Amino acid sequence: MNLETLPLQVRDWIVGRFPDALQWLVHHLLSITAILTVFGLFFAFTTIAERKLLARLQNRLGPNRSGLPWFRSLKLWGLTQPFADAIKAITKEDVVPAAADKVLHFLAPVVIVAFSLLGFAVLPFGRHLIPVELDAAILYFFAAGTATELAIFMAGWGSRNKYSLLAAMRALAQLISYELPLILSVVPVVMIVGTLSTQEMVLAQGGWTWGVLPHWHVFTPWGFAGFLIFLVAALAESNRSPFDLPEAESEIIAGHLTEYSGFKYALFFMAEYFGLTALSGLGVTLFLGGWQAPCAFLEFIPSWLWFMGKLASMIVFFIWIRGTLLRLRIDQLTRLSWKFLVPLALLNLGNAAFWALTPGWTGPLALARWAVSAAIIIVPFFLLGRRLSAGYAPRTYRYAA
Amino acid sequence: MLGSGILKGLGVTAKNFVGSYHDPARMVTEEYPDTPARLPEAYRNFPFLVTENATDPMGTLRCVACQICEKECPPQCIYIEKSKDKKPDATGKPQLYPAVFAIDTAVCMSCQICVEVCPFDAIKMDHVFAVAATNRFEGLLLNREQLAKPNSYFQQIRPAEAGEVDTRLAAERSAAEEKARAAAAAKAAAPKPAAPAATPAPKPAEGGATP
Amino acid sequence: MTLALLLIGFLLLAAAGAAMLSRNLIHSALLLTGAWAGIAGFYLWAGAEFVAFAQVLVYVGAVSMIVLFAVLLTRQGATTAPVEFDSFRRAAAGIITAGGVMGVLFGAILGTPMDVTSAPPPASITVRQIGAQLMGPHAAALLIVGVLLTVALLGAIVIAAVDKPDDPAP
Amino acid sequence: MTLAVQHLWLIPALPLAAAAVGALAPRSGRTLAAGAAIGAMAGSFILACLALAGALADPAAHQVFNFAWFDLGFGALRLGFLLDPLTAFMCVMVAFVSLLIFIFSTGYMKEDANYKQFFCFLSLFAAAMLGLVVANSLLLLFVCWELVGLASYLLIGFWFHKPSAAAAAKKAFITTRIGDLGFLLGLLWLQDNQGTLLFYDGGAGFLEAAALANLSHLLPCGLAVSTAIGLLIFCGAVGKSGQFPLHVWLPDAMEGPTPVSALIHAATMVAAGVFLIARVYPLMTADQALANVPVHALTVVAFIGAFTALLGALIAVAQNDIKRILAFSTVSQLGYMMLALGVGSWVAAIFHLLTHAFFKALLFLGAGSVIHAAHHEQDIRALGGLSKKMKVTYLTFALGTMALVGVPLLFSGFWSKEAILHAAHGWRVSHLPFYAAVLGVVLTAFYNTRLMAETFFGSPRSENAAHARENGPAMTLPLVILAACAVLLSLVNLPSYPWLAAKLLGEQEVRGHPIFEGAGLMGLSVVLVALGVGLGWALYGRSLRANSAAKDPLAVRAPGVIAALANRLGFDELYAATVGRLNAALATLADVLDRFVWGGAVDFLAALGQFTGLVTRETDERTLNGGFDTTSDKLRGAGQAYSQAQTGEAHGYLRTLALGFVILLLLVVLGGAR
Amino acid sequence: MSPLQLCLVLSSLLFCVGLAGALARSNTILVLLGIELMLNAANLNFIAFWRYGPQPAAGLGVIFVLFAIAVAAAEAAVGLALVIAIHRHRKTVRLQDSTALKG
Repeated sequence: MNLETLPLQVRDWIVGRFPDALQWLVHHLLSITAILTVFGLFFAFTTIAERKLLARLQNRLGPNRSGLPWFRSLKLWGLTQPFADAIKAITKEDVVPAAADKVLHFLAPVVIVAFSLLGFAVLPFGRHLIPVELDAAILYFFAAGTATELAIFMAGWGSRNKYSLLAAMRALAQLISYELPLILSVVPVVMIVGTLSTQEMVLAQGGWTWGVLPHWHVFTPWGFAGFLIFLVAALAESNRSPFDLPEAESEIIAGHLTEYSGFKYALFFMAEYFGLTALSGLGVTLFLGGWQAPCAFLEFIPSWLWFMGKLASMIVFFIWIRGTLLRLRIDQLTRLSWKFLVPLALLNLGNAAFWALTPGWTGPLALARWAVSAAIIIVPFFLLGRRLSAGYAPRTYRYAA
Repeated sequence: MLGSGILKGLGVTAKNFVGSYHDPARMVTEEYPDTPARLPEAYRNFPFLVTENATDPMGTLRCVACQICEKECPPQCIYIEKSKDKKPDATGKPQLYPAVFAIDTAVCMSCQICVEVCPFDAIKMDHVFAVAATNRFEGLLLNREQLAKPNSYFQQIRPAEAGEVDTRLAAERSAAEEKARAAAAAKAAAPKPAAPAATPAPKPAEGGATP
Repeated sequence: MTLALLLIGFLLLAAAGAAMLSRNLIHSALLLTGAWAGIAGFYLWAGAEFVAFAQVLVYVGAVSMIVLFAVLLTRQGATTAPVEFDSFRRAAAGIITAGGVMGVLFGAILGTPMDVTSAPPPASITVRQIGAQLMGPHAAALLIVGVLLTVALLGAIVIAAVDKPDDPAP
Repeated sequence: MTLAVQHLWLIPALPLAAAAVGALAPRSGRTLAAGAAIGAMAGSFILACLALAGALADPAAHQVFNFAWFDLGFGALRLGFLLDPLTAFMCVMVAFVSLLIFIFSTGYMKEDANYKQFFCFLSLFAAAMLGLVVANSLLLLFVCWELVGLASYLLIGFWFHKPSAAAAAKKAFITTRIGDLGFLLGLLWLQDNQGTLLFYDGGAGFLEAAALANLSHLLPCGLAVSTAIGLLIFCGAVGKSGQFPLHVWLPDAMEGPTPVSALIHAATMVAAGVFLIARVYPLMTADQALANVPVHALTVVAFIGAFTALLGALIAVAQNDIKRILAFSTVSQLGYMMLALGVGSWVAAIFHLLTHAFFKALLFLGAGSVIHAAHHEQDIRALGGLSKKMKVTYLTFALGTMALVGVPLLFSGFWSKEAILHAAHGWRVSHLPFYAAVLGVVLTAFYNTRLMAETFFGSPRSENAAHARENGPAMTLPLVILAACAVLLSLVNLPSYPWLAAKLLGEQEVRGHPIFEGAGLMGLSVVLVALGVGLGWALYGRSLRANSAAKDPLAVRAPGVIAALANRLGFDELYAATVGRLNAALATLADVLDRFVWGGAVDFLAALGQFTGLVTRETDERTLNGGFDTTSDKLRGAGQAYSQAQTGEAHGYLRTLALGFVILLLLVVLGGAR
Repeated sequence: MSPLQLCLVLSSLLFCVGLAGALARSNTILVLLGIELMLNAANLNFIAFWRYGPQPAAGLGVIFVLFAIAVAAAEAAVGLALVIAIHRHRKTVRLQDSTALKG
């Protein structure tokens, strides 16, 4: 019984029970089913985790009451909440506005869920667990992600509601603005590793110094900077707080979701979380060493567990951010992208080029390599940051201590 | 430095998170159906009628059916019918009593004006809030029996106000007894008709009790 | 294999034709996005993965966005008014011309004997090869395209920007 | 090739970075610019010391690090860095003196509005100078050479609002350019001849034996090629080091701030000429073996050096500006170094260069201290009595003066000058330079005594001098350090233990001579110094000047001579009268040619054209016009007809395009079928 | 019909759809989109010939399509910017209304 290859053994056993002609189909269907199940459940528990975590971050309790039917005394810390939510969403009335563009109104949630799931196909979940090994996986990932923008536009425009349309325009502007830093933050990794394949990227991050310091990209100056830019851009790409302007319930009701109810709303919700999970998975793959264990002696834990652990911690970090920060204004949002993240990401590209050109700097020169690389990114960070916050910071709080 | 504010904010929320597990003082949530709601004393919702005695609610209503509250009620949700006979009230004086006293709580807006205007401390605001009925017409129309609640309940939900009311009423009662005794003594000394002296305004006594 | 091509081709042409016929500009743009995605499907079918993804990234991700923006920015008030075929003559002339072009193209294609009579095994090109080609023999072209894109970006901004800086954007 | 030579570029790169910081810093970033400059200089100094250690490990070797700058059609243009004892000693000296002068400048320039630019320029200069020193290519050396010239120009004209400063900057720049022209010619000739400008390149450099052998053939005029190239390169050195006849710029360069004078126009840049000749010494000596040539390159060097040494000392006697006296003294001392080079003892020249750098920097900084304290009073006649007010400056200045004069035994100047005299005495070609040098020693002692007496003794002769106070530690500390060096530096090359000479010559062990080997010569020199000092003291020290207007005692005795000397022997006027006139005459000639000869021709052609035009017009109007008018009318009509097709409607164009395509394809297909 | 011919037929059909759209519609944006479709049809040909050509490994067709996509993106950006600018000045997006370049 080998935990590492357990999912493969299970799959092969099932596939073996089918006739040869159908095996390839079953093989792929199994992969799809596994992704749908695992990430469906992951989504479900992300929602409850988000609600509970947000509550705790704000000194509240969070949902803790939904238990099991017929076993009223078992509260299970409210962990069955997502299923209750799902039942509620399915049974709710599906309201379609009379003036809406019916086709687009219906298509939007379908498209968004379908495309947000596509990204999972190229993520290496474990040493042997990658649904599709593509040569140009990173490109595929971003290509698959672009359709969500269209879906949001379809939802906003198809609703025939001015708030929805506003949200759609906001979403377009935001997604276009942040796609650039997102991709630019990934390019350094591509440059250093020299491949677009996700599995090879994870393999390139294998190994440890002295058995404890992993060679993840986040532990290099350019990787750290790239990771931070990636985090910010990923937050914006998945419409998460503090970049959730398209929803912005306090200004434009719920934006493109205003005219959606019931299960369609749930689909949008699901797509948002799928997108977030996929982007987090990509971040883990590119910067946090994918399924690699952080220390040599921890390798006995199966790789897919490491991946899921890192993924979960990324999600927790996103929730933490959501529980802390306020929503930006649209002009602040675009300014942050074009005047700060994009130049910084471009500089980071140069930084990675420097890193790629100086692998021979070893010994004492390694320190110089680190210092130069760090300086390349830290100095512009301060200069750009000063320009960005000119007139805003330091802020004086009149009513708070 | 750019970003230091974000880090500070993350620190605050992280502190909240950790603190929420070991510092009960932080948590403001009450798990309502499991633990009873802790309402502030000044909380008010729907009026009720005060009775002196829990064992005989209808016999010891403070209400004298003066109908001031009925007139003053803005949404006009109070309906009163006076009784034909008289019963002795808290101070022992014979008074009318409400034969019918009904409040439509579907209409009542808990403005407390009835309480303000009542000269007899007979109607007070209640603490109930989880009121539900299956019938939206009769179910929420409360009659005399449903409205009557003993003074002990009033003391329990609003100790401060109830205490005040009780001392005032006790003072009035003792003043009335005093007067009755004096009248009796005077009657004994010089038999005279004593009826007109029976309605002294409660004002001076009230003024003495409030500080 | 051929069946897949026929399917892709049918969907692609249907989407493109519907886009060109649609009276609703937004529908046109969205259908056209579908057609572009179909073209990406054709590239996938032909074994050019990288191009397919690039096609999706560029057309579905970027061009469709600016088309939508342009549509929304160029309508005055009525967002639902359909776009009429304003002149039957123009439409007829256009379709006849297109038909003529199609005729000669078909004649040329079907009349030319092709060397390849049966499909060879699917050709495939790795990303590494494409990278080597781009950075090697085509490096100059790559640089020029980079400059072109930069110039186009700046030009588009300049053209579309509001003339007076204090004038609110439409 | 060791690590040291590979990272030698860091030594000039650090001040260059500091210059960039200074250039980019905001105007208010005074501390930043100064801090960066001083920090970079300290870094360079440490690196230079490391490099020195590396060079001394194997003094005979020329460690090089060459690289291709860019590829040309005929081959790569290569630059490089060189590390040998000469480079290393120069590096250490330049970095150390620069560091001290930078520190001094923080005090001296404190009130200046352009403080930041000053440090930027200084750093730029230091970078260029260090680059010049570490270069292993005549081309790189030339580039840095021009850069130091640029920095010198910028710094002389630092107070550009003073017309005299602007004029002096221009003069310095143009005068040195004349010399550099020769240098450039020599460089091109060398490149043409050798195909390389690298000094050492593992046997392929032009200073190595194989290349030098190529240079011994004779030119039609009888000179050897190496002599010609050497003399052309020497032209550059003449310009940069203020040798006769291009010495005129150096005294005027004193218009710049005093730290600049100390650093550039006393200690380092002007010594670059000497360094250059020492660096290409194998080239200069390549013609020594040839007997049938009219003149050897080094002979020219020796005579020019000796003459300059005497000339500078003579003029210095009659100057009144404290900085100008020191400037002429510098000219004179550089002449000594050239003399030493010329008579074949380049080690003595370098030794004197090093000692001179320290004590002359000390003297200039002392003068700067005096000037700063006396509110920019530079005339020694208006100073006086400062010995009591400025003790540190006085004592250090006195030490520097004694080193310059060559007071026996203790002072570095004595030993280096002694080495030069010794070498000149032993020169077999002629004894004239030796006598000039001896006379120069007397004069040097004389004018220095005058300088000391007038500046420091007696009583203040002006308001400014009376109010002088000692300066702060930023200015006195460098003085003290330099004074210590001026005294102690003699220890590195005592005749009994000539460590420096041994290292420079690449010998592992130091072979000493008895300390009083040339005792006769030494005695003579002691006597001469005593004579000079005595004369000076008799004239100026015994009866101190009463007030600033009093006549100079020497001028009373020999008015004509002193007037001529005070006028610097009329070199400026001579140049104005000859070179300037020539230039003006040529310009006039060009003007005349332009105006009358070429102008007349043009005018004639124009008139011819006009006439032709007249004729054509007449013909045209009468005969041709009718026909053309008709034709053009037709053409216009046709154009209008065609322009109807230009509807401006894109659809139409597109349609036409498609139809054209159809027709074209049909043609091709049908044509192919046919 | 060989697969190559099938591909070519497909691309020429797409080309003609684009051409018909560009000719028949009056909205400038749609005309631009039609032209974009024609461009894509040309790209299909490159890939088809690369796929069935004699030297598929050379990858020239792929490279060419990549460049064509980049150029098309630039063209679309500038073209739509022009449409917006024209709309701002003339309040129309009908192509036949913009005939200022008439001879």
